[in-house]
Amino acid sequence: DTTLTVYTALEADQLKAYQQKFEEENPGIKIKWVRDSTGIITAKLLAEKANPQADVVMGVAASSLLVLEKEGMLQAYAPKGVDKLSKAYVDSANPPAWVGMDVWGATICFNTVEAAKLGLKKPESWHDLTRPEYKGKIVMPNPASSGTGYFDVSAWLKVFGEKDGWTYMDKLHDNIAQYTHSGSKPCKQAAAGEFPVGISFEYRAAKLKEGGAPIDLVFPKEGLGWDVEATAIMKGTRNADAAKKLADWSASRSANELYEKNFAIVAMPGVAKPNAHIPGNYEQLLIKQDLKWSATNRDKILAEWTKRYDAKSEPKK
Amino acid sequence: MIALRARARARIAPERSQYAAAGLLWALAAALVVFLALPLAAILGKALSGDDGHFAGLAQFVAIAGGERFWSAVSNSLAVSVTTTLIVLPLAYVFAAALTRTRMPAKPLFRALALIPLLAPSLLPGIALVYLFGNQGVLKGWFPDGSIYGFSGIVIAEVFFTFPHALMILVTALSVADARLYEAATALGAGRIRRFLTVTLPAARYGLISSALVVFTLVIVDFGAPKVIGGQYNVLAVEAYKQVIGQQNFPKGAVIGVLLLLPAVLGFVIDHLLQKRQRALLTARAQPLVVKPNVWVDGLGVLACTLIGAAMLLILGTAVAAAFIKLWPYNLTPTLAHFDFDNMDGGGWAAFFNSVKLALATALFGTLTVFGGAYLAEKTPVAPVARQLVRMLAILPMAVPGLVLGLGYIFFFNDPANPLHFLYGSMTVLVLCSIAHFYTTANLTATTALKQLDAEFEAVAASLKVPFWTTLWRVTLPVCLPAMLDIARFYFVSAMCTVSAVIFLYTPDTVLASVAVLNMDDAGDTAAAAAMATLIVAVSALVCLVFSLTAWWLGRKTQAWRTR
Amino acid sequence: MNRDWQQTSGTVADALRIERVAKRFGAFTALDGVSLSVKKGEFLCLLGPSGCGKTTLLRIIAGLEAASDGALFMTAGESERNVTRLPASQRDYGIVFQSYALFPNLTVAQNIAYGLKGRREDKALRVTELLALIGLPGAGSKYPAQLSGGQQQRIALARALATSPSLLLLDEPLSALDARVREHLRREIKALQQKLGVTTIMVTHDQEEALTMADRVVVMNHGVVEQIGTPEDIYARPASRFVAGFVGQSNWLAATSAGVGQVLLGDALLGATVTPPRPDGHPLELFIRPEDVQLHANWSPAEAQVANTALAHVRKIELLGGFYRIALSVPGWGSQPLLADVSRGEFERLNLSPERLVPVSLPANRLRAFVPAGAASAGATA
Amino acid sequence: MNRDWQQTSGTVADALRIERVAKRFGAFTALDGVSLSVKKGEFLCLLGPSGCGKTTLLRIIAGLEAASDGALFMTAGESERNVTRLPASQRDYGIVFQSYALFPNLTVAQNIAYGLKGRREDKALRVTELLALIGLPGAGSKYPAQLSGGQQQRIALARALATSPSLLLLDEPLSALDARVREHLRREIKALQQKLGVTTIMVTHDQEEALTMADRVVVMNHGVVEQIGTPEDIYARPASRFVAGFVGQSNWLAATSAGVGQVLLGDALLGATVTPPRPDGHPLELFIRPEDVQLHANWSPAEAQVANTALAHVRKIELLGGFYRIALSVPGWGSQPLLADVSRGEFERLNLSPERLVPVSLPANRLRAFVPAGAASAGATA
Ligand SMILES: Nc1ncnc2c1ncn2[C@@H]1O[C@H](COP(=O)(O)OP(=O)(O)OP(=O)(O)O)[C@@H](O)[C@H]1O
Ligand SMILES: Nc1ncnc2c1ncn2[C@@H]1O[C@H](COP(=O)(O)OP(=O)(O)OP(=O)(O)O)[C@@H](O)[C@H]1O
Ligand SMILES: [Mg+2]
Ligand SMILES: [Mg+2]
Repeated sequence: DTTLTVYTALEADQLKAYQQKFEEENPGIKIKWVRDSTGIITAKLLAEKANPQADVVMGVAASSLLVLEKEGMLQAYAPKGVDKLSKAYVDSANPPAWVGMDVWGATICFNTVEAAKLGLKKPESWHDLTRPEYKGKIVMPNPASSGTGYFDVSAWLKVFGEKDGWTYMDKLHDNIAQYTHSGSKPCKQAAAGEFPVGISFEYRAAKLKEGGAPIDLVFPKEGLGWDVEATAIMKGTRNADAAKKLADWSASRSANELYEKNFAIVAMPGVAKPNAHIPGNYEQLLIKQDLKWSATNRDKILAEWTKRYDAKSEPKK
Repeated sequence: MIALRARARARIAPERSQYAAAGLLWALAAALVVFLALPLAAILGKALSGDDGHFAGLAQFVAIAGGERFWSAVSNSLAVSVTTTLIVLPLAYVFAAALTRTRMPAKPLFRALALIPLLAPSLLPGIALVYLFGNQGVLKGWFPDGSIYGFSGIVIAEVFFTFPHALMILVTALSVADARLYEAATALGAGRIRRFLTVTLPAARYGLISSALVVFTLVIVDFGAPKVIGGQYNVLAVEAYKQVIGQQNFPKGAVIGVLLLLPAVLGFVIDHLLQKRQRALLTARAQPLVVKPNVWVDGLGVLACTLIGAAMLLILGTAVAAAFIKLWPYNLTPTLAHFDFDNMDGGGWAAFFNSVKLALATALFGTLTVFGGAYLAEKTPVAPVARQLVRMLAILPMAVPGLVLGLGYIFFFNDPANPLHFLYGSMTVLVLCSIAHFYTTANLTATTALKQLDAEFEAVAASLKVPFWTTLWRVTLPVCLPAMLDIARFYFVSAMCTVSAVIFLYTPDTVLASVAVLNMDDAGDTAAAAAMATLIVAVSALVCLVFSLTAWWLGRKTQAWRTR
Repeated sequence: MNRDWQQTSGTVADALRIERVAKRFGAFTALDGVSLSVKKGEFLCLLGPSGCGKTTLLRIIAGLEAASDGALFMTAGESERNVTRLPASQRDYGIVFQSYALFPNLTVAQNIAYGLKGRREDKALRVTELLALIGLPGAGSKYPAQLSGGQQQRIALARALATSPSLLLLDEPLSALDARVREHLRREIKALQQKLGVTTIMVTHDQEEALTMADRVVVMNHGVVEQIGTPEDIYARPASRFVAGFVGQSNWLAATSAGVGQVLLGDALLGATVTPPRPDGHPLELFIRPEDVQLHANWSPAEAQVANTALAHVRKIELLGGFYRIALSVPGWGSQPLLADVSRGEFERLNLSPERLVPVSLPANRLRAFVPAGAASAGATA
Repeated sequence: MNRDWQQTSGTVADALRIERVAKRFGAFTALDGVSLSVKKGEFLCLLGPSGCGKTTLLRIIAGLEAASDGALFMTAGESERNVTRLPASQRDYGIVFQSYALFPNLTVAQNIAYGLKGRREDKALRVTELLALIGLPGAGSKYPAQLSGGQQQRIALARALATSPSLLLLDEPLSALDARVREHLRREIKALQQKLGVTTIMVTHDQEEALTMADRVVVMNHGVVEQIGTPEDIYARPASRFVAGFVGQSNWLAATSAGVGQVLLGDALLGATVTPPRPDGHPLELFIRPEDVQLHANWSPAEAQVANTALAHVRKIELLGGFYRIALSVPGWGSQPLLADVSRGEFERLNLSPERLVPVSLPANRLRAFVPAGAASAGATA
């Protein structure tokens, strides 16, 4: 038996199904997950550069994988059937360093019950969130640790422009109650009514609404930040064959059918089905985003963000 | 040459049985060096190296000290620690005074209530506070608008977490009282207040200082509570965690670790010096104080203890309740859904069983190591250098916060050049780390028990030509059995609750319940986190019960000689 | 003789009077109706075995413990007042404990000044005075832990004396000290007490201490007073079998009653100074101190005539520092073991050796007979 | 006399020989070249003040501490062997500590059998035998905590004797017990030792204990042996000023040298039995025991002729249990304070009273002169 050490930022409730299906289709290969938030997984991979522990990275933001690629840590490989996937969601190099699985994008979770109590109006745009009535009512993920947080920030910088982006965030920051470690916590907190507004992503939002949480999903009209969850093989893996098998599988149809259960957009066109809580035109709501730009500027942006907002000592009232 | 020969002559040929003892002592000394001293050296080394891993002197310190962010964390940490200390001390003093200086009823019950926090990880009060005072909290009105997140929340959680630690020290301090001093003061015409100021307070002085130091240190290095309830209120311990785990910036984490080591070491040194002086103050001729009943004093004692005990119960009860409520506050139907850990981030049920495994292994091997070490260090004349080394290293963990130890462990064991690198990521290293982390307290218990044995037992055995292990087996172990059970229980509960050291060391295979609490809370699964914390408390409480019963049963079987 | 107990004349007023004081701890009776009075300026010792209630009595006097029954009266100025219910802080006494009980966190000077009231300078003056009195001038700024046991006890004494109390209570003040220091401090305390003339009650279980220090000794046993008297009385004329046995060394010989002033020991009729009124043949125990047993160098006709004389076997000779203890047995007196203490000078004169026969006499004026413990009320059982 | 130290004749072999044993703890010298030998069957006491190194010497003998220098020889059978570096378990001795050190969780029988090897029945037999020997038959199934201190100490003794060691070591075995028990056990241990004939070394700081129990006493001070001798020697013929002062009561009178066998005390020339060879006028200290000071009832012409006699003022009379201690001062001898102990019988005969003048003599054969501590090497300074 081969055991593959796979680093992932996928949510725990997805992992089981993927693992089961893969191991069923590839007997003799076992997966050992190492799961954490996108930022942490990225940092961990970078830290282990000298002595990599992972064989494969799966379900990690493409913007993060691009950072690894720049460090020369990824083993380029074209999985079987990679040509069937949308070009937009696969590394442009040949063979590609990473191959996309699905897309996840920004969503605001808005607790209607609490909003009614507080007399809050449902926001429709990112700019709505800077209104004074939201002061202390918003939670969003910390971009340093959360992939969701990072694509929010990079999207704002892209959509509003560098200067206005930071100005926007300055204003938003005044309304933020907490920056959370993970991307799904803001939505969970919104669902629990702890804070009425949570900036999160669509998969978690839809799940919670399905579970009966009194939230509405808001897709701000300026456009949604997004990222691709992708798979890559680590350079120097001792289980290259098994790793390739996993890369093949992650690009396969059966895998995409599993992704579809959780995401509105998957790498293989035509697999996705409509979701009751996510509008059909979701893909059009996404902004035009250059993942390479996100990756190259990641350090710089995070440093700036941390300097501006993370040092804040008093929680917002 | 002459000096050498003189020293050679000054030796008595060791007995054969003593070679084994010397070997074991050296093995233990080596283990303590490897699992305690070297990791600490590693963290120092890391703090002095640059991002590229080369020696950089104090560059990292300078870099960190330059940031506004760092200084706000420092002042926040100090504010939280000082405030908590100022709140805990009077509360614990009143409680301890009620337990030791009144004749109030139900003392064992109150005592048990007060010790509840020891059974829970420091994350539990944080979670409970969210449910009590958060925006959807039952008592939201007390802290309007989410103000529980941050300073107030951390302080309340830390008060809960540190209360029993302060209490135990103060109870010890207050239970040694010289009745004659009170009588002398009375005979000289001193009233209640003068007696308190001139007799009670001076006698409890060192206890107060000592507990203040302990509370301060515990708070400043704890990151469980601030992580859960701290919101954006950044403190040093969380900062170290973020640097290492969040950004994998080891040198920066190491620097903060080293800085956190300072208050702990300082407190430890002060405490050590004070205890030496205190020993000089306590005469062996003290007459035990017999407290007389007094309706008013006893009534006040009951009132104070009831209030404090109720607060403890409220916090614990909230966490337990949260674990069983479907969707607070919208759907209050009871459910077991939050115990479905396998479908949540954090590690699932495996985490829970890992914790139990860790706790059992720590209790078993920890007790054996600690007791064996204490025995060899106290009762055998061999290997004086090793003995001294063991004694010195044994008090070291007291001054090393778990966070720092954990950091040291990653730096040391994650280094591929280290021949012990294979231990990294294993359960073994978690067990070793837990044993080392709580070594001092356990060792103190063992040493105290051993010191109560007549120092001449070994001499008598030698004169009767009985090897030392026979005496160990027939006399020392049976007599020290209650102390060993105490150590095992302490190790079990501590390993069950610990977060600070192991957070840096666990892997997906070895994820632990306490870490799962943290991760689940991080992911927003607060109810599941409460459920896991509840499980930890339940298991700890159960094990305490089992240990008490075992002690009682063994006591009846093997301690008959204690009764006259 | 300047023996102080000769001061105890009828004209001196009682400083303290204790009337039928009893103390019960639950079902246990620690004191069973104790009455005694202490004269002004007198040094009184409470002597008795461990657990006999000495400390309890002292604590009742101090007001640290409440009497279950009985009353206490103290004389203040001219008038006597009942202090039975007065709290400790309103009685007028100083107390010194075995454990010193100095406040460890206060300096010697602060300790001594603890009970003083008034202006700072007055206190300082008094402290200096007291330190001089106890022979420790200049120790004021030290802490108790820096002093030896004997010095600490002297500080405790100074503290108790600071307020010039009319009564000084001492609870085994010397028993924690080692022999040499104890002996030394014994003299010092006694001298100080005489100098200040303060009425003093001291608890001790050390008979030598009681005999050398006290004007009068109260021997207690099981919560009851067995005898009150001068050291001389207690030693030479014990009132009960218990006192005789508790104080000093003693020989006990089983004998039987044989009329007033006479007892039958073995086959011989002996004269004795005290004989309880019992019918002839009633079992008695003869009491004599080893140093009162007289040995003679030769069996001269003159000695043969001396009453209470017989020939004894020498069984054993032991050197006990200043004197020899000779173990004897007298066939004519039933061969019961008999100890005699002889000084070293006399020992040489007697020229004793083991198993020799030596004439021994029991001076009738030293010989006292007691009724054996068990047979006190029962008839003759022998 | 059946004095046991008379057994120490030349024919008895040495059981233990100690040669120039020294012990240093860092810079501190606890033992400074101690040599002595112990005869087979002898009872030897190490006597000295606290901290003089008694325990250290005993522990070196036991092999519990290593000598820094010197050698130890033990006789096993016929041959003597050097045991200096032998571990404790290979030497042949039993040891009893002040703290008893009984194993609290083992029964009395298990404690005694602890060092025994062999079949269970043999052990049981031996235990029964030993329990009978120490007078505690039937106590075998009790735990130590259920016994009194004295009983526990006897069990410790039985345990030490169980393996029939050739040497018995006792470190202040009685000092934790109270006076009565101590005295009783003293006799018992001595009797047992004589019965078994086991060579015994006992450490004590109690001179009475040493004098009554030992065949020979080793007086130590500051890690050095001051005198080795029979109790009689030590008490009556102390070899040094330290021994004279440490053992028993003593009078010290400042005098000056005045030729062999003579000293000048005040204005009077007195005969003395020992005088250090010093030039006339050299300061000396005269030593005499209070019980050796003789008082006379009348100043008869016969007494006036007796050497070393003068008239003394009686300053104070104290009853010390069995005897009176009289404080005197003799104008003719420089009025230095002089204590005399007189028995109660003699006291009556003398008819003493304070401030009376009474003739006193210092028998020359009891009077010893020592060079004062400071003046030992310096010349005459007076
Ligand atoms: N508070 C108490 N409760 C119950 N019994 C007590 C208490 N105090 C003293 N006793 C008992 O009363 C008896 C007399 O005690 P006390 O202390 O007066 O004895 P003592 O003569 O001073 O003895 P010692 O010489 O040992 O000090 C003892 O049997 C003791 O156990
Ligand atoms: N292990 C040690 N280290 C340093 N000094 C020691 C040690 N053991 C003993 N000493 C010192 O050696 C001296 C002699 O000690 P020892 O115990 O032999 O005295 P002792 O005559 O038995 O006195 P005591 O009557 O108090 O028991 C003391 O001054 C003691 O402090
Ligand atoms: Mg008492
Ligand atoms: Mg000693």
